[in-house]
Amino acid sequence: MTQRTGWTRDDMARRAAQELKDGFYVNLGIGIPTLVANHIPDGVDVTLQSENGMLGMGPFPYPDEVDPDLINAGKQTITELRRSSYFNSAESFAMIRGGHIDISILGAMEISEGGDIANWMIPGKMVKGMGGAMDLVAGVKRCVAVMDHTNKAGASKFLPQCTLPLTGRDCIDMVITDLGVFSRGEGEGRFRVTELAPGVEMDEVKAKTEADLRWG
Amino acid sequence: MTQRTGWTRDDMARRAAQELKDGFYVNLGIGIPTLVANHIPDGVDVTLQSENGMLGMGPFPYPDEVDPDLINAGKQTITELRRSSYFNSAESFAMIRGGHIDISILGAMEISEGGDIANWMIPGKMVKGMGGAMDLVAGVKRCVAVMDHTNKAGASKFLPQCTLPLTGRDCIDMVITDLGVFSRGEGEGRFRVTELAPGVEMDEVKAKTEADLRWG
Amino acid sequence: MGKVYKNAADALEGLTFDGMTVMSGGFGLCDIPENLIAALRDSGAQNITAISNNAGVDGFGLGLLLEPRQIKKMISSYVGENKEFERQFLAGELELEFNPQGTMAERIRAGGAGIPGFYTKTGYGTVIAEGKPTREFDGETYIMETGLKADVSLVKAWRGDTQGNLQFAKTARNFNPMMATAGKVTVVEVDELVEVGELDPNTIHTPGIFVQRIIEAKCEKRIENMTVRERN
Amino acid sequence: MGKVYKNAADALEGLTFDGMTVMSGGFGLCDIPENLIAALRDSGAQNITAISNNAGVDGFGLGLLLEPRQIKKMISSYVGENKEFERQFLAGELELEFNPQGTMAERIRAGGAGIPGFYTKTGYGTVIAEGKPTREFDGETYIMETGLKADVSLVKAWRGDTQGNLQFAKTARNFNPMMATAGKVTVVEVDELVEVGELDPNTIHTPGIFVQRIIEAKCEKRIENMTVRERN
Repeated sequence: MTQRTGWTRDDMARRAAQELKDGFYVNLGIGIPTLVANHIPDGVDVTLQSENGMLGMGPFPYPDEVDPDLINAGKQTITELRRSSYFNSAESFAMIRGGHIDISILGAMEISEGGDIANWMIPGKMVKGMGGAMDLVAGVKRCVAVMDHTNKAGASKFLPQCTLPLTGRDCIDMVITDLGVFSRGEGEGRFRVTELAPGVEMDEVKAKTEADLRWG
Repeated sequence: MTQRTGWTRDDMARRAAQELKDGFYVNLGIGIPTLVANHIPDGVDVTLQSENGMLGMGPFPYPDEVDPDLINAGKQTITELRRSSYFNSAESFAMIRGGHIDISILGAMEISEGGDIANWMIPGKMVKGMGGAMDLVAGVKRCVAVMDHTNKAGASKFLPQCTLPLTGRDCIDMVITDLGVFSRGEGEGRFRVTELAPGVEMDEVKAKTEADLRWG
Repeated sequence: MGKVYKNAADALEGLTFDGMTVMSGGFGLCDIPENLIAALRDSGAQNITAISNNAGVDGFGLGLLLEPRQIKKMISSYVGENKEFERQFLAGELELEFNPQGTMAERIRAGGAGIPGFYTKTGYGTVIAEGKPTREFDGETYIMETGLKADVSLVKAWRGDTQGNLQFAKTARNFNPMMATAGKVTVVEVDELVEVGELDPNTIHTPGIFVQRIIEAKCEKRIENMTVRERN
Repeated sequence: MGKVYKNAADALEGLTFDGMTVMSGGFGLCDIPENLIAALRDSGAQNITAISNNAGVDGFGLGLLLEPRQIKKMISSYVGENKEFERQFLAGELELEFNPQGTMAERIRAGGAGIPGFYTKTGYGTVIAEGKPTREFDGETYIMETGLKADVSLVKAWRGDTQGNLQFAKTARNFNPMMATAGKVTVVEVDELVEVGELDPNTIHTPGIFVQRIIEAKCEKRIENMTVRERN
């Protein structure tokens, strides 16, 4: 194996954090997206939503601050901030479904060239459920998916069509992988390559991408 | 004019109050139904709902207690009780529509033999609107209508079909008029005469009722 | 990104236009956004569609917008405490769409919650059902109602913090919280503007995510129907 | 007509039966009605349909009902922190209906609010939409979801008064308030039972009208995923 070029998980999280604008209300999925909270640019003040019923999610608690009544959607213990508010799950998803969250950053197993996402089940394996993922991709104003560009076998995860059961159709606006950033604007069908990770050449991206992008 | 027999407005309210059972959550309409609160039997503890967003409506305030933030659905100043709770209009009508209110006592312009009620508009006159009346008759577990048996011209208000635009269809379980009480059970189509007001004979009821009741 | 504005005129700057749809909170005259309504009048916006449970009284509340004929259409559940309203309506100068109060509350909630339609029994068999799709569930017929949204929602709250977290007092809550969720832009006037952290996170009725602009303003708080009992 | 019961077994007396549908509040292990779930297991009711966002863990929460095989079907959004669940599911002994979490929350709210159906974009184009009616609104397709109700709802609250008015703590609110509205009978366990009048009427999350029975009970309050940072 050759030496790895491109972005690490932390780099991808840092790049995703650049999509956050001052004043945004933000929902972060589990995995790499959770790391985004560590990379919010200076001068950008965002409010994190946790879909189990909280706005203004704070950092993990110190050991003596742990409160069993205060967890995030990943069931991790967290803390509150001065700005925090709590609400029930129906209100929380009314917020999500109603388009009030500015951006969702979430992990993906596969993304299609038309912006479909699959990230909740692998047929034949025990399925844990979609949790709030289907609601988030259907409702949030802008959805950014973060994933490795290929699977462990080297096969592209950016595909003409998803092979896994979908989480949502035509809902992803930006894809951030270890190779770069892929975007499409409102009403644009396909993604463009808008950024390459350091040391990554366009040829490598082309070779590792089955999806038909707007390469021009 | 002969001397009036039958029930006064206050008598009708007193009779309606007999329908309240201990522990009931109750919505009272304006007019005669408002008087029901004065006649709740001893030992019967009910909680009054006001559809603008309150459970546990208390009596009118003393002059020095008046609070502009505390009104009932008739926009009258009221007071709170130790048991009171406040909520928004969507929650209030979720309560009503979801069948959580045990009984609604409301005024009527016309009742049909099939349990339809008209109480919100007279064509050709300025119409103020239905307010919460349509929601109440459609949602509350049991609806009791209180009205004069005839209009000022002596014509029956208890009719085969309502002539005025309906507030709700097939939703009234009991009618209390100045002449007596008319009931129908769950699934029964028509009303029976279940009680006559003092001094009222069945013949008078028959003469003043156009609706086809189960007279037997 | 500050949400706090100086006054009502300032808070509506750039938001008003002819043909706009406005939601206005309150029940009767109880905690209506008095100052914002007056500023909307002063903006001169015409042909407004106003969604509000009631239409104010002459010279107060939405009555302020009726006199200069700025309202084209009202969506309400109960009106007519207002002579000018009646005159315009009877003269055919004002469109009026009655909604059952609970249907209206739910339509506004649905609009804010991304629900374009829902079924209710309310109004089945009445004029309200005319022209609306119906569907049977468990042998009973329900009518479909749609979600409502607004270009701007005007909301009155008791206390709010600089992030837009709101609390309402007693029955002054009414339509205000749902309307806050259903406006493309929601502008709030509060009796008391406080610093972030002064409101208990457990007791916030409207989270700040729904609020784009907020002012502190003195309210007249008229009482429509003063009813008292005597001390004996 | 008192709503206060001595203990969990007492509070479920007469409410449990084979084939019943039960809603159970909480998110993960955060403020689930621990004592009521244990009493439901002890009741011996079989073939239960359980509506709950999660299915507990082995030996705790709804896991208690899985081991003696009392659950026939689960309606959930996320499961599988639970080996016995996985075993029964893979062996075809347990039916499982996945709902997107927001759809599930809204279905329960709708059930309690007398709304038999509503439209949502969530799940459109996925397996979740299969067999469900669709409808277009403004050129976009939405799927219809139905309201959910239960024979009994089991709810966990922080504080409750003797009239059943409830307050929830922080993120322990989650599904509990909607479930309280959707049960034919709603039974609540609270950390703290107080006298009527001790809770501020402005800060009640669930009005007592939705609560038929209430107990005070000690909760273990397990933490599923303890995550801390170091003091530096």
